[in-house]
Amino acid sequence: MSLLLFVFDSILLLTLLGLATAAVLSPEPRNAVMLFIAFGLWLSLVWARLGAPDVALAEAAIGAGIGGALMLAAARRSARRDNRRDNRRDNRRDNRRDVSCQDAQ
Amino acid sequence: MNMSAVFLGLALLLLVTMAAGLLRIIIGPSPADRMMAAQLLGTSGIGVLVLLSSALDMPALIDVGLIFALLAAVSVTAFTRRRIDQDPS
Amino acid sequence: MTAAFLYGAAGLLLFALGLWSLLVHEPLLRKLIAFNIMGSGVFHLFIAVAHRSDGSSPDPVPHALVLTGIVVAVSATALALALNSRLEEADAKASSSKTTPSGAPEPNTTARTGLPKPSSNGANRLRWPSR
Amino acid sequence: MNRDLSLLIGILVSLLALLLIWIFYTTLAADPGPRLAPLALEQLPNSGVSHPVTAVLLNYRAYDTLLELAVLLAAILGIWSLGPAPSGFQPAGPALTVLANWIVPLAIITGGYLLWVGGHAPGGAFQAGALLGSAGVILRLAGHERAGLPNEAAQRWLVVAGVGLFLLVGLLLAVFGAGFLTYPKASAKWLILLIETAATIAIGSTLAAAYVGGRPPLAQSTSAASKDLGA
Repeated sequence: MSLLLFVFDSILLLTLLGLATAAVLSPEPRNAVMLFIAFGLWLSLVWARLGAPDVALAEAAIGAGIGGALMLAAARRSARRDNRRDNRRDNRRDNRRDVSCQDAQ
Repeated sequence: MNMSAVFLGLALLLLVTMAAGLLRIIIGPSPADRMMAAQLLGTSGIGVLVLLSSALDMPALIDVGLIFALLAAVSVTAFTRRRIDQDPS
Repeated sequence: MTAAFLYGAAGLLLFALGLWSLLVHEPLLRKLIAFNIMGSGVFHLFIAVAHRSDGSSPDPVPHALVLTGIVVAVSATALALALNSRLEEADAKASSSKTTPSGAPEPNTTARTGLPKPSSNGANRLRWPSR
Repeated sequence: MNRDLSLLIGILVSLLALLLIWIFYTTLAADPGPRLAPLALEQLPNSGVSHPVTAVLLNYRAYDTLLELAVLLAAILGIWSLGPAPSGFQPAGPALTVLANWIVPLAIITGGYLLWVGGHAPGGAFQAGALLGSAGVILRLAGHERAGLPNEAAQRWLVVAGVGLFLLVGLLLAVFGAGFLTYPKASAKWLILLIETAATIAIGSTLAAAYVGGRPPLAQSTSAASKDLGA
């Protein structure tokens, strides 16, 4: 039983730390937020394992509900803005290239 | 061999499969892949919670699973919805 | 003892990871995720200290503190995201008045002068890198 | 941020983590001092509830919970002061409408269950409030512009309900009873339930309003008129 619990603990904690690292290192906003939502799920498993069902309930209600939705909205906004900005920058670069071509001619 | 050890072993098995599903969230090429993987993990998470509630003798963990089941749709809805002034893309 | 140490040490590692990301990464959303992970590390430590491996019921005081902490953290996150979206709006307004219609050869020098400098400066720092 | 600097910060932070883990290890290995847990469990029969975490939250450390509700109020006031809410979502299709019609009542019932069960088992105002807030999120995602909340004036009352009732009970007890938030033993259960109900409503509406992300949008018919007035 105690060995089983130890294996359970170590797998839970290793994946938790791996998830947190991936969430922190992910440069794309939406991916980072989805990793963060999964991190919240893992966290409530940890609270359940440590005998804190109150905290697990709160984490489940907040992590799966309102927290994830808030962050997803923000991530989508920033992804859209990045797209717009990239388009704009591409346009600008094209213009500049046109100008330099004209200069060369 | 008592029952709670069996339940704990089953929870461990589910946790290992969840860890495998985690790979899809981390490498999954498109955001939709990641979202689906997160939903799948939520479902297995409910299983782990129910098994843990028997193994550790904490009936309240079933309530946690209930809340997960209830709110599973929220994040996937938030993922797909568009605002009024926003073109569907 | 072992379980409490394992989970507490993992909480401290989470705290350090969040702190590092908070200091290193510039976009506000990433900073917020890092901040939340940092907070989770602290909660981890609290719950691990409350845990008893001998099967007796855990200490309720840290549980109550973590419970309030979780709700406060999500409300602070909501406030920060609302502030961020206002900043982005102001930024978008500024940059839309800054960019000249496509085809103008030098958009940078022509229109920037009329703009209040600090706002565009501050807004730039909150952008997500496009890479 | 350049690479060397972030590496340097990484090294410093990992040194900090090692130091903290070492301190944690020595603290755990040392003889544990007196804890609050035995005291909390011993006083449980006098607290009016039989679940220790709820007793800590609403009886022993009621100040914490009161101030925590005040923090939530401050956060929503900050969000509202930033201006009107962004536009709502497109009207829901049939599948999402049915989903919302099922999930929202279920979430409200589950919230009521968690609130009631909090007296003797895990659950309570925070969990129930978070669940109600999530129900508001679903409503907003399904196209309801104000996330199921009433108009602005009523929302202000809902948001201050938790702190207001808490303070009112505390002050009444200070004047007529044993002291600020010191419940008499006979009525402790009902006073705690009353405060928890108000706190649940306040937390739920605050979280839903925080998801809306700005001052509540006016009802459709009046918004055009008020825009005219503003102009």
